[in-house]
Amino acid sequence: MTRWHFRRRASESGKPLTQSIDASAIRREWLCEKSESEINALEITVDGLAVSLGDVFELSIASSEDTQIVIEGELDEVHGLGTLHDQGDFRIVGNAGHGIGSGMTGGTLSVDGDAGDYVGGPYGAHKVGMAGGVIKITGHVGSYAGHRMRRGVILVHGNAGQMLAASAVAGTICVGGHVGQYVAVGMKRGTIVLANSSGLVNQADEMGGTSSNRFSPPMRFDPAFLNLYRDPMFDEITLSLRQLPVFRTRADRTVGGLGEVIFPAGAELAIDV
Amino acid sequence: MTRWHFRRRASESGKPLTQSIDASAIRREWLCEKSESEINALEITVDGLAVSLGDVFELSIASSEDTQIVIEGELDEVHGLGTLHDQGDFRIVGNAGHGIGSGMTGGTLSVDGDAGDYVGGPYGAHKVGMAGGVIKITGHVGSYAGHRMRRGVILVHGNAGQMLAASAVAGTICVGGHVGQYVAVGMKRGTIVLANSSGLVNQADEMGGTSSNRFSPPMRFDPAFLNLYRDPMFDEITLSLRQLPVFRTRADRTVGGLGEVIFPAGAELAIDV
Amino acid sequence: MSDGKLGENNGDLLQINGVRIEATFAEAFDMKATRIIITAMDEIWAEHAASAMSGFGTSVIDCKLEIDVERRLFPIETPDGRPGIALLAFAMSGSELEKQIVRRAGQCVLTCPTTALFAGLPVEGVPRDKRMPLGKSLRFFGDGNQISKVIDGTRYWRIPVMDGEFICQHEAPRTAGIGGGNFLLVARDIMAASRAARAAIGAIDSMPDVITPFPGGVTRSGSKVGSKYKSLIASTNNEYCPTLRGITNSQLGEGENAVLEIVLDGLTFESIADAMRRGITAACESCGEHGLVAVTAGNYGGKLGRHHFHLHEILS
Amino acid sequence: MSDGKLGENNGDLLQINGVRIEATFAEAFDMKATRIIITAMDEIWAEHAASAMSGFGTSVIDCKLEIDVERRLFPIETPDGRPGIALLAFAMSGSELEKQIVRRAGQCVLTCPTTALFAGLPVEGVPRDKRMPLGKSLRFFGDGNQISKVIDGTRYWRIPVMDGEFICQHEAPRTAGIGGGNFLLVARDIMAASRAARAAIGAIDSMPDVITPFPGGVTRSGSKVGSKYKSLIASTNNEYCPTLRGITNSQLGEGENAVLEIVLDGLTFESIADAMRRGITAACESCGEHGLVAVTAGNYGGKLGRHHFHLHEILS
Repeated sequence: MTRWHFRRRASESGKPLTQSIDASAIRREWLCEKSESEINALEITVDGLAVSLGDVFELSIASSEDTQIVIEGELDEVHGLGTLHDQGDFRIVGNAGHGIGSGMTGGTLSVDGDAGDYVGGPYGAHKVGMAGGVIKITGHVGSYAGHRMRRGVILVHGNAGQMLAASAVAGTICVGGHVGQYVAVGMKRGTIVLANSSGLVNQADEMGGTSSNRFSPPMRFDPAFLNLYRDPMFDEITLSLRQLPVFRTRADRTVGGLGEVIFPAGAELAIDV
Repeated sequence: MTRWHFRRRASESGKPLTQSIDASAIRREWLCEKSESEINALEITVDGLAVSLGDVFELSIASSEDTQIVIEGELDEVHGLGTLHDQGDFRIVGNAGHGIGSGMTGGTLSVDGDAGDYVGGPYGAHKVGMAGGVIKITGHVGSYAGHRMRRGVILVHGNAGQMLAASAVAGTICVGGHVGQYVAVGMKRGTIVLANSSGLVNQADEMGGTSSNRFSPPMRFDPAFLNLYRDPMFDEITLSLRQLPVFRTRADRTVGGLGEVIFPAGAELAIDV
Repeated sequence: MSDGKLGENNGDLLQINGVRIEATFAEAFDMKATRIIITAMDEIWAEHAASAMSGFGTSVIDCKLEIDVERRLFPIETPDGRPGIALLAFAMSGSELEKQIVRRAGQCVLTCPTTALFAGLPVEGVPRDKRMPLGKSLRFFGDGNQISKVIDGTRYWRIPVMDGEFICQHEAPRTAGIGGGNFLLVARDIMAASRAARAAIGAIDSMPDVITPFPGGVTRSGSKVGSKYKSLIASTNNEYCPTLRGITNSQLGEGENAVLEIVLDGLTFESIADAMRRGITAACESCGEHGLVAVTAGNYGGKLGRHHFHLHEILS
Repeated sequence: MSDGKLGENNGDLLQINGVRIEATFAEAFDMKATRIIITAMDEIWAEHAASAMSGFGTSVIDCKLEIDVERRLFPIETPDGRPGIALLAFAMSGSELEKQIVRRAGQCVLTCPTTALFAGLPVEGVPRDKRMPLGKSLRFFGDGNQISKVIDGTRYWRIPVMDGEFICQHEAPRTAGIGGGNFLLVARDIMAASRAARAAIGAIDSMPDVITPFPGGVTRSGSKVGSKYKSLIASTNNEYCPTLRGITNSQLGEGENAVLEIVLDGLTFESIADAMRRGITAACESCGEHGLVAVTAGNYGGKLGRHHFHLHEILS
């Protein structure tokens, strides 16, 4: 199989690296059928202008045991990486921009760094987000991670921003750090695993108060099914759930949602249980 | 229920006690419906002449927990006792004559002493012998015990004469002592249990020789079903079968019979096995 | 709250060792039942046969038969004086009971080295139409070489097999039985529920005339009648599923996170009531301080089964 | 006669520890097979479920399914890291296998506290028509509240039950299997036959890819095809019934008074051959001096089953 390695050039034609790049065209399925020169000639959008891929990224192709796409370099403003990814490894070394893994259906998308908003969200004007595969992020993610997610797994080692799993219809999202406001808004089905309950505790007013009926009352829960996940990163993130009493709440009840948010008791809560 | 007790009178009208008496008319079913005087008036045959039962036996009737018929006294020449016995105890105290238990169908017939020929045989001109119940004899029996036997059990603590189980079609005969010649002649089905194998060893020429093919070659056999018999007398008689290796032969093979003769190895034989 | 061993019943409030006993009842049904006895050369073969015979016999819904070991028998208690095991079996009809017992005996006892098979209820006096075939059917395996023996009025078959003779009683009586006695153990967590259930089964195990046919005597798949799927006649009992609290109606309160059920079939009302009392008492006494919160029972409002086991009556 | 451990084959004469090995073969048939894995909170619940699941599963004749424990699994070997038990099941057709497994799983695993149910063969790459439903059918018990999870490409169901969630893999692959491998232990008496059979089963028990579905792994009701009774498709194997010597044809000689048979079902020819070798060797080595006389095997002249296990080849 093949390994495509893209290294972002230090500068493109002397311009500064602050441009916004739409890299959603870099797809395994497409790369497979193209020669090196055809790939380099691929037009991508940089700050709204069509630019040849080869001008932005330095490509090297090698044979490999697995299908691999590796993107390296300054990627903060490179958006849409891993869009519609379907099989094999898509590896981002560095902080990625928005919309990574949009409409992804299979394989693994990993980010060695942070990622922006809309991780695993819908592609373009589609109604549903990620439909398969695994996204693994060692750092933090922005808002709307797992937006409209339908299937697959998103692992976030760090924090997640606001609107996590908004309007999700299935799938699993696992966050090791804190989460921002509006978790599970409009969530229909699917699973959010939070290794750290403080994000939810901050939303305590929503958890039984009158301002929101988004969540059902949290109940003790034995998350036995988590044992089926064999990813070492998953194990690492969910360590606290093996050590503390675990609770579950169903969301978003305001839309009749049966999604679930699973989280460990805080230490002070654990004493009571 | 009722207990009929018949004691043979010391003498009948001054005659000596060597007469031959046919006592086959003394039957539970008949006694049940009769008064004491009717019973005493029953005609039985003594030396070919009709005599009233009351002249030969002294009757006493009592109420009892079980149905019981007891016959006591000098009974060596009293024949046909227990004929067609069907339920309850028929108890003979003393040596009985021939044909006891003829055509018996149920209940228990016990002899506290010896019995003559044709124990449990057919009644009158009938083709099949005993069809049920248990006959228990503490002493010896004559020839043709179990003749044409169809069902039931005959236990003989002592020896049995010739032609044991001749033409038997089923049933179980168990003999604690020796057996005479011609065991199982014409036997179709049924079981003979011999606690003492010397009778059969005396017929060794028949057991594999050329003079007779009545028996199949004896084979080691686990007589597990004997454990189902719970009669203490049975246990006592068959003790040797629990202590020695047991063999079985099928008979009478000359008539295609599938009867079985079960016996323990002699001590000298046991060493080899 | 009581520290004592006996339940204290103040009106509707009954507790045993701090465990709340609900003022409700178990509803049970008429079934057909029989007892069979398997004996063997030693306990090991007897256990193998009994285990095969009683497997896949948890519920009549799909097993057709509810069957389990009733108790182990000493040699002196068995018809042939060998080590034995008594099993009780229950079915919805006499004909189904008959069919299943013969089928299972043919596959699990006839096949098992050294075993013999007997009726475990007295045959004498039982009318012919209340007797089910054992050897009466199985004898044909002997292909004409089987031997019948009537001993003390009871017919047995000796069927030639490779290890000698398979001894099998001709018939076994069937009798009236009661199925579906039950109680539910409501606990803080599955660990406590499991411990309480095992204590209950430990107390019931050796009791005569009653079995607990689910795996290990216990079930966790309590069901309600009906389902949103039309082809299903029963589905999960939402009200006792801890994971459905908050989204469907629930009987479970705060801190009631795991429920296990003991289902009992018995030959008599008394045997089931006795077993329920002993089982519940054992569970409460051993786990009242360790997470067992409440004991309740399952019923259908009393309309479907005519046998009602009221917990407060049984335990008073 | 050999004192050595290895068989000495002089033409048609092979002996192991003085035990005659007949120059014959076992004839086995194609079947459909699957492996399932039951896990639980602890070994006890797993054993209860496996025991229920594998009961009444000795022979396809009347059980429809031959099923038994394959081996116990360490937690590290199971999909959810809990103690587990692998079972192998065999049936005459894929559809029968499917039907029986779902039915039994619903009655014996879904019901059993703390258990989970998984496929024991890899699903990936198995075409859809070679997969049988597990959770795919059982999920409906959840009455709409079941939750599906696809993890590493495999679908699981989380079905709400009273002790939490019953976790059940969506599908299990079925594969080709072989049923009816066998060998017969011919002994001086039932004591010796029983001892030899237990030694054989002891050696086979932990072997992968093979089961011995009869009670305790052993049967004594060897059968021949047909019967004098027309409705019976099989009846006792006269030639190996010690009590029929002298009245019907017999394969048993002087001093050969008890025979027990080990029947083996396996996923591969090699697994059955291996198990036969180990089982026979263990029986001969432990009982050659204690009454085991010969080892033989059952076949139908080679015409009915395409898998032939020649004893002399297996043991050479």
